[in-house]
This record gives sequence, structure tokens and C-alpha cells, in this order.
Amino acid sequence: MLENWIYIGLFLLLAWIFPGGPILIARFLAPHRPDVVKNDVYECGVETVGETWVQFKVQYYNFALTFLIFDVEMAFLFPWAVSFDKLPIFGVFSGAFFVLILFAELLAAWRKGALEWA
Amino acid sequence: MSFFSDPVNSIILWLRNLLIGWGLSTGGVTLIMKALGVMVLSTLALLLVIFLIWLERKLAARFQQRLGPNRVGPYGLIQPIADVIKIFTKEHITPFGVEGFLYNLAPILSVAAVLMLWAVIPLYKGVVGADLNVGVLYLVAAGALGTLAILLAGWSSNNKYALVGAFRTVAQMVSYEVPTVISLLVPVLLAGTMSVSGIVEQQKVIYLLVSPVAALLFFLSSLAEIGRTPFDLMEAESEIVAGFHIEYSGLKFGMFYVGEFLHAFTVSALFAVLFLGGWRGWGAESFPLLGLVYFMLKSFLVYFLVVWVRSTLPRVRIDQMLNFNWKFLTPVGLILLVATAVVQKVILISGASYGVMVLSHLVVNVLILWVAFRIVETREARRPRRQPVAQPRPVARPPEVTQA
Amino acid sequence: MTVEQFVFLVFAVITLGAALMVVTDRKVIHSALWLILSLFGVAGLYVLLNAGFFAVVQVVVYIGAIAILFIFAAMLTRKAMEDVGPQVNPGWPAAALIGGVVFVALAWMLSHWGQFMALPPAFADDTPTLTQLGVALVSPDAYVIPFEIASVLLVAAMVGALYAAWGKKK
Amino acid sequence: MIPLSWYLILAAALFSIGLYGVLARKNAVAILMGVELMLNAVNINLVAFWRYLDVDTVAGQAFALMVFAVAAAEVAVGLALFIALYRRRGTVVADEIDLMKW
Repeated sequence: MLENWIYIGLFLLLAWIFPGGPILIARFLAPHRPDVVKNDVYECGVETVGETWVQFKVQYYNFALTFLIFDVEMAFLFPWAVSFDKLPIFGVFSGAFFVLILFAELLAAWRKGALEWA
Repeated sequence: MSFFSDPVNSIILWLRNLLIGWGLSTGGVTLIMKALGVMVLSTLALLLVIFLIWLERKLAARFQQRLGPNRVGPYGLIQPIADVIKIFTKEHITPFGVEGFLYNLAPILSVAAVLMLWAVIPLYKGVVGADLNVGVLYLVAAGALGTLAILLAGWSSNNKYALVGAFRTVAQMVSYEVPTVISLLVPVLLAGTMSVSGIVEQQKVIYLLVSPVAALLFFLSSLAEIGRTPFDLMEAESEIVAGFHIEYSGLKFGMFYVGEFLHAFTVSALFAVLFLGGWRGWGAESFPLLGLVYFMLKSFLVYFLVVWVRSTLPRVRIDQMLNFNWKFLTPVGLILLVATAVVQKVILISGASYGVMVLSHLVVNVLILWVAFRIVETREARRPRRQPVAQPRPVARPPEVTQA
Repeated sequence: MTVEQFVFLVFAVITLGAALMVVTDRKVIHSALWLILSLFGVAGLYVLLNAGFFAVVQVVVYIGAIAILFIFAAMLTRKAMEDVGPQVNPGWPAAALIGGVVFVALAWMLSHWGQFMALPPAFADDTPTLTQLGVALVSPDAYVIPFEIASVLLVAAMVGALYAAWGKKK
Repeated sequence: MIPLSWYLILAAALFSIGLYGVLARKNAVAILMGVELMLNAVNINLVAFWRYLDVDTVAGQAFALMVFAVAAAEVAVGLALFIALYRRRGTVVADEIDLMKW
């Protein structure tokens, strides 16, 4: 089992070289003539004062939150799915019940209008 | 195990003997072999991207009844190489107030995340990077890294448009990851293992026939995951001025482009592996290299489908896209998961043959799809829609002449 | 110093170093990014403990969802000049002392525990821990009650969080 | 071979760093990150006990999976509260939130 994870570890170490290498090479090939106007933040309108601070809609939080809950649910379901053929009938229905509870939650969020983008 | 039937394994064997001949420790040999494997796989993937750029431009052109690049070299094959050289010499502008390290990390992470997907994809019978027993979940994890790269890019370039664009893109990618994970659960449930090469071996009947709804779910949600039309919100020019990679230029922007192309092909390769049976084919067991041909054919078939969808469908608004995900894909996915589990267990208990299992799964899937469309139609019918009443259009007529 | 111990030390340095940066960095978003690096280190530790499933779930759940939630929340609750003032309570040396005392107490107490220097038992590579976990999670005499209660907990958390973040807009 | 003590010491260190983060930080979101570190320390211990003491039963792993669910639920609700608080009171600094009703 560790054999495969060594491969993944090497992948993590070496995968940086392939995009990073060309970028370093491009640093020498490409011309480098910065000046004030060119280095300005891309803006069509008034310059941003101070830090980039933009007031966000709460919708972003709703979707990230719903994703988190369903993501943790999936983490629970993967062992159930892997050991599926060794499970008794009771195990299958408890897993199905687990999914249906969260399905009811999705309907509740839908009815309450939490999934709207408006 | 001659060279022609199984080139990669024979090369590995030859190299291993060579290295052991030089007296290296076995641990050191495996390390070097694995490092070489990573290098070769990543180089092939990046060279493949250059071919993909040409293929995509040719296909998109053909869909719009035009020729596409054919000036540079035969059929324009040298065109992408010319593009690559051009983009190498483009100046890179680093605007003020940029978080130096994160700004440069984002493009590298976005390409590295896609490259890491290739570690678990089986090329043919005995050849897979790492036969992880948690392979499918590793794919989801690598996808999560891609989302992180976009967030880093948007936040570190210190630009309002980039920030809003990154957040909209992350909201889209995050919410479309739920149906992707649900549709990945179905092959795991059917095959009983999470290792990707195990799923390919279990697929006596390709899972597209066993569970078409899961295949449809995976295809649609991974279309949104790679940001291709119709879920093209990432670089929607009309809305947020090229989204999160607005402050990047030169090769760093090129790297985002490479990452997107490679992600598109990797997703079609995953679809081919998980739902079309990867390297399985008639002669694949006896003549392993044929498996590689099958795998490539299936991947390019799905890639053709992706480009076809990209060339025909218009872009979808963000609220329509998120509604489609949370109000159609996720509910259908959850119900499909429960139905597949129950049907699978009933068949395992009753001990029916493999054919009966495939047929029953197929019937249940078609039933779910039909019921889903029925519900969507009734909801659409009930939705109050502004009827275009035919008002008489005011016509320039002389005022009524009262009959004398 | 075998290879395994060296890899453990690398992951330990990543985890603890990033954790220190999480608590000492001035800008909240920088500490969220340091948190991601620390969670990567913990995922590496799970790999060393032959718990591959937990390493991947850690990356998917923590880095893919919770860290993104942190970054979203940090962006949503950011005032322009919030990060300028002192980021630490006035009594922070006391807090550092308490942390140190807790660490020393834990280490001392653990060192007197019988199994402290236990060596890992042999672990066959193909022991189906994942299928054992799957069967245990839904078998009535093992963990089916916590399994179902976990889903109810997730539902409750989602309903509560949506209601709290939603506020009285309508 | 790595003795169990290395993992226990590492988890204790991570726990105390998280504790310091909770006690010393002003910004509520940063306090929640400290709690997250403490939960991770607990998780390391649980998986280490599974690996070193009883590999055949999966008690340690099941507990660690439950800690994932609790951590996710806790972060979801905590951050939602801070966002709602920020919208009403305009501040997320922990010691300015000291009135039950305002």
C-alpha cells in the first residue's frame, strides 16, 4: 500500500516542475519592461482605494455550506459503497435511510428558498 | 510478454534489471523507476495538450462550416507549436499590490492538480501509475485542488473583477462537485472497489449501459467542473472581463489555458475509464497494447462530444446553472443512488444472472429519468409565465373621420 | 533514521510550522491559507498510518470544503481597516504560557502511560480495512446509531447555518 | 519503525498550538481556525490508536470519521453565526461581542 503512495508523493513533488519550468524559461525569453502605466491594476473606472474590498452576497456562503454538508455525507457513503456486497439487507437500508435524510434536507432548503441565487 | 504486446512493462523490466546491474539498492531502484514514471506521464500529458489545441480548433471550425488552421504545416499541425513559441516570448506584467508567492503559485497549482489526476488512470491491462485502493476519492481530491488554485488566483491578483470572478467560478465548481461525487459512487457501488483499475476490470458490461443516468450526471457535472460551455462562466467575456485570470499575461495565462485543455481531456478520459470500460475490448486481455488503442479511442470519442457540445450550446446564466444543479442533478443523483443500492442488493440476494442485473438497472434508470422529466414538466407548466398577448399594434391611421 | 522516520519528520515540520503560522499571522486570509498547508501535513500523517482513506477524505472534506468555507467567511466579514490593529488579545503571553503548560502536562502524563513506546504491529498491505469500516458503520451491533445520528447532525447544522446566515431578508 | 510516542507528542503539540490560537486571537474566524487545529490533533490520535493498539477492530477509524462530521457541522454553524453577527453589529472581533441582547 505504501508503494502506491510513494508514487503519489513523487507526483506531488515533481508535478510542480512541469508547469513551473516553462514559466521560469519564459522569464528569460520574454521582454521585461515594466512601467507605471503598464503595471497598473486592470481597471475601467475609478481606481480602487485601499485594499480590494468588495461586499459579497451571502449566496456564496449558502452554496459553499450546502456543498460541505453533502461532501461529508459522501465521505460517509464511500465505505458503505465499497463494502456493499458484504452487507446484510439491514445495512443497505440504513445507508439508503442516511441518503434519504439528507435528500429531505435538500428539499427543505429548496422550499425555504436558500438555494436561490437572487 | 514480448515488446510489442506489452511495451511499457517490458521497458520497466529491462530498466529495472539495468539499474540492479549497476548495484543500486532495490529501494533506490523503485524510487528512480517511479520518478521516471511520473516524468514520462507528465511530459506525455503536456505534449498531448499541444495536439488537443489543434484538434479543438479544427473541430470547432468544422462545426461552424469553416476550415480552421491549415496554413502552417500540413493541415495546420504546426500551428499550435507556433502558438506555444509565441506565448513563450510574450511579456509578463505583474501589477502592483499582488501577493507575490500566491500569484505565481496559482497557475502552477492549477496545472499540477490536473496532472495528478493521471496518476490513477489505467492506460492498459497491467499499467497504471498507482493502483490506490481509494482511487476514486483521490480523483475528487485532485479536483478540490483545482478549485483551490482558482481561489488563490482570484484573491492574490488584488483586483475587484478577479475576486468576484473567482468567487463565482468557485461557487459553480463547488456546487457541481456534489453531482460528480454522487455519480462516482455508482460505479464504486457496482464494482465493489474504489480502485480505478479495479472498476475497469469489473466492467464486464460497460457501466454506460448499466447505469446511463449516472453516466449522464457525471458528464454534465464534469462539463461544469472544467468550465466548458454551456457552463462557461469562468471566462465569460461579457460578464466579468475574463474572470479570475484577468491579471495574468504571458505564459502564466498560458498555463491556465493548458490546465483547462488538459482538464477537458482528462475528464473525457475519466468518463471513458469509469463508464466505457477503459482499456477493455475484444483483444485487450491477450494483446495488452490493443487496450491502449481502445482507451485512446474512447477518450477521443468523449472529447469529441465535449467539443461538439461546446460548439453548439449557448452560455447559461449563473442562476439557471445553479438551479439546474441543485434542483435537478443533485436530487436525481440521490434518488439514483438509493435505487441502485436497493436493486443491486435485491439481485445479489436473489442470485440472478449478470444479464438480469444489467437489465433491471437499465429499467430503473430509465424510470427515474422519465419521472424526473415528468416532474420538471409539471413544475414548468404551473410556473406563471408572462403570456405574450397579441395587443393590436398602434398603426398610424388618420383620426377617425366622423361620418357626416 | 529510516526513510519512514524522515518522511514523518518532514510532515511533522509542515504541520506544526503551518499551525504556528495560522495562529500568529496578522491577516485572517493568510492564516486560512496556512491552515490549508497544515491540513496537508496531517493528510500525509494519515498516509504514514496506513489510513489512506482518511488521508483522501481529509483532503476532500477539509481542504476542498472547510478551508473554502473559511476563505468565503473571511471575505464576507472583512472590514477595510480590520487587519491593521493588534491582532492578538492583550493577555497573549498568558495564553502562550497556558498552551506551553498544557503541552508539557500532556507529554508528561503520556510518557507515564504503559503503551507509550508501543511499536506498530505488522500490517498486511491488503487487509481490507475499508470494507471492515464499511461493514462496521452499518452493522447493528457496531456503529449504525452514530452513523444515522451523524446524518441528522449534518441536517441540523445545515438548517441552522442556512437560517443564521440567511437573516431576515424577506 | 516509528513508535507511538512520536504521534502522541505531535498531536499534543498541535493541540496546544490550537489552544493558543483560540485563547489569543481577536478575530472570531481565527478562533474557529484554532478549534479546527485542535480537532485535527484529536483525529491524529484516534487514527494512531487504531493503527498501534487494535488494528483488527475499526473503532478508532469510526470515531475519527465521526469527528469529521462534528468538525464540519461546527464550522458551518459557527461561520454562519459570525456572518449574521457581522451583518448586524459590523464587527467580528470577539471581545466586542459581549452583550446577549442589544
